[in-house]
Amino acid sequence: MTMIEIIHIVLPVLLIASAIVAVLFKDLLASAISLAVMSLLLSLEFYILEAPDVAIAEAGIGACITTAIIIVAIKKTERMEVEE
Amino acid sequence: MLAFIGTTIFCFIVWLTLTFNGHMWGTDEIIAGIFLSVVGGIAARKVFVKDFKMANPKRWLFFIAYLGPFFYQMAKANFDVAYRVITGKINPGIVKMSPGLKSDTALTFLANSITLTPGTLSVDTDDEKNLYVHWINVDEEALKKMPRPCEPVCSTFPKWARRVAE
Amino acid sequence: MSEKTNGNSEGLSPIVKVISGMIFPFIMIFSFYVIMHGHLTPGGGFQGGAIGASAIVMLIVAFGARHTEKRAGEEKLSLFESIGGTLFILVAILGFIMAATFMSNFLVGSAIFGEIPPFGSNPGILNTGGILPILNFAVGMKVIGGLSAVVLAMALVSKEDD
Amino acid sequence: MTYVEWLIYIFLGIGLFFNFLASVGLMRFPDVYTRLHAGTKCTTFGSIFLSLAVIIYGIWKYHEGDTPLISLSIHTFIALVAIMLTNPTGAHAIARAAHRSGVKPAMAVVDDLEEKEEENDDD
Amino acid sequence: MLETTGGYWSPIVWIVAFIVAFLMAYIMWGMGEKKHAKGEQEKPFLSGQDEPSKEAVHVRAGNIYWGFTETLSGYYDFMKKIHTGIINDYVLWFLGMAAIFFLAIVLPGVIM
Amino acid sequence: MIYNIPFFAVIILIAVGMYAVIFRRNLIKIAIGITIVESAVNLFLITLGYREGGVAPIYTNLPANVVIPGGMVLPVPQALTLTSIVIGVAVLALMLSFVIRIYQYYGTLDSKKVRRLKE
Amino acid sequence: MISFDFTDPFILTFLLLLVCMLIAMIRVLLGPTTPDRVVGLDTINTLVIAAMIIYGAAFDEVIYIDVAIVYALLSFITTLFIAKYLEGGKL
Amino acid sequence: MNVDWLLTHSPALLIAIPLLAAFLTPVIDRINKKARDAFVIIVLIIAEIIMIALAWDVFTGSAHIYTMGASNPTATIPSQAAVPIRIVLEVDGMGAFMGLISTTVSLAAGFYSLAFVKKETGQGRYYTLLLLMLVGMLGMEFTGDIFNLFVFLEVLSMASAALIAYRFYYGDAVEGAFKYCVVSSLGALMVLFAIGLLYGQYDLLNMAALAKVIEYTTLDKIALVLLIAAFAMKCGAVPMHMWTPDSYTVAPAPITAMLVAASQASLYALFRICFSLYGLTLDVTTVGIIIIALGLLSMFVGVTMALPQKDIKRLMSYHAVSQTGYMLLGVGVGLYLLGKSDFDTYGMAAMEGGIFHIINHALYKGLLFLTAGAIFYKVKTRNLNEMGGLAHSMKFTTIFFMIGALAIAGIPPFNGFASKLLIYESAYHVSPILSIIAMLVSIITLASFVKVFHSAFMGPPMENAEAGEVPKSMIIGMAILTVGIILFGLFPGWVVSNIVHPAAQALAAQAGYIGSVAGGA
Repeated sequence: MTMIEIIHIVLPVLLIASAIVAVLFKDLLASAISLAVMSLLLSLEFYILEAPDVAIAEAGIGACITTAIIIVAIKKTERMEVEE
Repeated sequence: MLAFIGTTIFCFIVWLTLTFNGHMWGTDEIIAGIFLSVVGGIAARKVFVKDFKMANPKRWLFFIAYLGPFFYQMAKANFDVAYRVITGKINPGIVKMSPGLKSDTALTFLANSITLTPGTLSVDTDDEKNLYVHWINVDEEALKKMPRPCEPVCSTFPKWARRVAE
Repeated sequence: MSEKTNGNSEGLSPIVKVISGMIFPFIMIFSFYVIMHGHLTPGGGFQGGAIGASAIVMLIVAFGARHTEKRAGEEKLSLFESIGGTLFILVAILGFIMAATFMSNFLVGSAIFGEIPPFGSNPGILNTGGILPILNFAVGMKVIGGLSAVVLAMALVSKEDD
Repeated sequence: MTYVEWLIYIFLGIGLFFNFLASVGLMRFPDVYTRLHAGTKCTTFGSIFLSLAVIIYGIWKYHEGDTPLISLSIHTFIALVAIMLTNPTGAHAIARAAHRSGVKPAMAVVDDLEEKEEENDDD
Repeated sequence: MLETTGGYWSPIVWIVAFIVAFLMAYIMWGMGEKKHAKGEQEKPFLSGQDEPSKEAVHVRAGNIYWGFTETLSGYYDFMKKIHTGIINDYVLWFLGMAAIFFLAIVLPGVIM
Repeated sequence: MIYNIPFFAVIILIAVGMYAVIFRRNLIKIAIGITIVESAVNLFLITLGYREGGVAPIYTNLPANVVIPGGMVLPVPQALTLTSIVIGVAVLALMLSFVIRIYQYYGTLDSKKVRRLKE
Repeated sequence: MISFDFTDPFILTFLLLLVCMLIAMIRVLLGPTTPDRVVGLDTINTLVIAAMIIYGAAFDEVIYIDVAIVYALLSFITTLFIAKYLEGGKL
Repeated sequence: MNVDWLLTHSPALLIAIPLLAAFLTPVIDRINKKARDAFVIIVLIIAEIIMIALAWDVFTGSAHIYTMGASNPTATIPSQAAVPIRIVLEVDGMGAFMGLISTTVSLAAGFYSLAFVKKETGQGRYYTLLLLMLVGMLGMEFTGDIFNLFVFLEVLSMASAALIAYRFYYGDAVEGAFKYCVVSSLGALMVLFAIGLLYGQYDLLNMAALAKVIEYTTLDKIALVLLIAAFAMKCGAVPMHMWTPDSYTVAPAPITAMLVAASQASLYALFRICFSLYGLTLDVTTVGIIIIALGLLSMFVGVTMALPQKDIKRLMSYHAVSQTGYMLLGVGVGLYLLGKSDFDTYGMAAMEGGIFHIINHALYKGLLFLTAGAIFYKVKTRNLNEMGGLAHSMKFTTIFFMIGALAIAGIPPFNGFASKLLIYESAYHVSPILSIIAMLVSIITLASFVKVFHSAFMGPPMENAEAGEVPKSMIIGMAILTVGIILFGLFPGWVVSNIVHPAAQALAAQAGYIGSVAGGA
């Protein structure tokens, strides 16, 4: 098993972990941060899968616009997920 | 207008840096660069240029000269943090300082330098251009005086900041 | 953890404002670089447009939405977007007026973007690609306008109860 | 040219060490502000060294005749400048926001900012 | 003229038939009593009560087919339970149907 | 085998996103779930195009006389993914602006309470 | 003979940076307050930028560095948005 | 610039002109509002004219192929292009048929909108999105490329969602739009996933090229499941129909009429996937039974849920679900029999019935939604309990409503009867129960429209209603659809043999589809 293969294993694991965390958080802001981490790692995954085009797009969208609009939406509504 | 020209020139320099690939630039790159720099200049002139102090080349020379002590301080800072990470010895606090700078640019310069150097992190500013600094290892001496001394936190940075950006 | 109300001024601290102003033209030029070199390096109209829109989004957060709106209102950005879209379709339609089909690359061999590059590894010649750079440019305009207008519009919606 | 390689290895090692230190510091420190110390300074410093390694590598390759690789150095340098501009600013923004949202520095011996904020509240 | 599997359908013929029927009805109507005595039929006699106003007599939409829905109340209660109006349920239905299609289409091939 | 790991990641990510859409009642969480599903589909498309040892499909990048073991990575799925990312961000923006409006009228983000339209 | 293979140290660095990311991610998960998580996000950002630069160098791909520049410029904006949210006040 | 040239380029023009107009509308909107209205109407009329010319050419001649960016617009794939990833537009009988529906409904909705949204703000955006909806529908119907199908599906969904929420000051409008948006984006993601599965196996995206090599492996079956589920949901088949009444109810009336056509574009995609992409390779019996079952469920549940509704548009929305069931039933019977010897005798008739019902439904359901909008325009409520006596003041609307209601109930001289007759007769051969349920549904449909007619138009006049008829442009919009209904009702034989039969033929003959795109299968 070469080092590249280890990378190909570790990165998806991190990706899944951040996605699960993003879903499970009750605090939507923390959820948005987790989503930003996920998109960051996804971009890195695209990057090592030889798709720099898509990595740039995911960087521009995931790192900035997605998080920005989610946070704007949270700011205009409410931060905590309330379930009775 | 002057702001526009300054921004355009900055944009053009960035463009040339980005497109350099070991050969001389082709005419097409230059033409596209000029065109897009003009567009960038129009878009950014109001936010990029606040005053024309930075047009003075002397300031740029000072800036380059500043990099030396800055890197020295930065290396020191990192070994300091390394020491604290490993030993866990901290004595933090937020202190107020009055570096006596006048412009926002100089303050920014100082604040970013402070953040990157020994044991300090700029937290806030106020209208009188005072800096609030989070200090990871507060000096007992400094606590006694009320207008806190600048020296232990930011050594000679305010001087440099004044030279470079004010 | 209580939200304090003393941060009611628009935008962020002066330090952030200065740095934002400093890197704004930088991001813009980088976005133009990504757009114009879309046919040579990774990137293209959409990626560059997203970066450029991010620059405007940065201004929104650093200087405040209302302050940004005075400079570049939502109307202006939407107009920008429309012009980009129109340019795209016009170039595509010119395809079957100048040449055979819709979206055909009628600029190949001409003076504008018409150079035919050598095969193999080359550093990238900007003056190639036919209508692709123009289409990239149009898409870039559209995306810059569209995405920043979206964020600006969302930022300007006021929460009714405050 | 082996000493160039050794230089690159050393730079990579230093960069890695500091980046690793940043992660450890993130775990060990007690509150946001001290974590920011680790998370900002060390990663910036580490990234500088990693980038320097790549820049040296690019220049070396350029010197050896692989001409386009000079832009590897240039682009890395641009990325480095971007990191150096944005990282401390981001740290400052977070620190300020944290303080304003009510996170108190742990084990603080002095907090001038809080006094100022209390004054503001009295107004 | 529309040919179907079992025959044909021609709206023209149907319309002609309709017009003929209408004409016949019109003729019959014309053959009836031409005039009626005014004043005799204006007030219906409702056991001495006043005639209710038209607004009161008009059956509102909610009341039409009350009997029908009442008869099928079991079915309608079930339907109301299904139509929750919650977005999560909509997606759940979608996935559930996808699962059923999966069972119907993919599984036989896998088992064989 | 190693290069099939992204496919498993795709399946798990879709499951996670679907979980968020089905069982989370907060509307913003639903939007986040859809974003996760979309990311998973993007990853799926990119993984389809990946060839072991390939290089990025960029014209100027192709060496003239060097044989690359994997050849170029397939460019078409990357183009598809780009389109899908564009669409994804548009959908997310649209959805979140609806969420803001819904909050203004209903005062809640709970999907169980946002059901004026039912039956 | 074959000179020392340069690919390997770069890839090794990349791998170790991933480990650092893993540690930083634990802070994102645990972080008692939101600023803590943001610090974690910021650290991961910088690490990812470094990783991208290293990977670009490992495969001699100039074009990959562009992605790193994009991140270096744009990750900052996310931080600013979260900071703005925490500070309160109008957007 | 002669007619041939125009006809050759018309598939691309039909997408390009509304798209260009959509981008130009905000620009013209800043200059002059009246000019914008005129511009939109002219574009819609041009699209309609080109569409009729193209459809005529397709029905009388052969399918049109348009390859974008090629040196020759009609270049077919294997001969001229090495890699079949070009953007190919392919207009066969079915596509032209659906295109006719889309353009006609859009034209009516465009006229209707002139008066309907006059008082709203942001009209420039409204017309932009309306044109984008048209682009999305036409794109879905013309594209020969499975990925572009997804792209246009998303364009259509997003434009529709934004338009449903157009009157955002009603809270429930935004709610409906949100539900629509979530459901349709998930469906579209499943479509994309299926496209990925297909592409991963065959490295192809062109539908004809895919159809040639498809083998119906397990992965293909999974892709089929995802595609059927997603498109069945998008066309509103029970039990995935819940979003339909929610979003149809709250959308502005012309948009609801457009949404009907949009659902049918999804229905078209479903049929296209089943017939042209998978064709005879797929297990026609199983899939046919699934589609027939969906159709029956949709018919029955839709109509029974419609009966007790008090909201006029919600009632009509449930009818839309129920009518979609007829189309699914008709085409499902055709699919069930595809490849069997019975197909020629009555499978084809069933498909003709189902396809004929698509256009009929678009016309009369569009008309009914427009009349509901007219009522809302005057009365400002959708609640049937608060209406009454509108026939006194709204003569035209009443007549239009009566025609629409009689047509949807399948009362003889109108077009609904003709298509239902075809479905009844051919479904009877498969199982008599199908026909019986279909007739029962038809009766309940009539009953529920009697209810609407009684409570909205009959009875004493309302006190709080504004007196008088709706503005002229709204009447024009409704009249366009009414004329269509009456013509289709009077000449069903001509319509079936000249329009519907080529469409059904194009759908059923997979080899012809492959041949037209790939140049000889």
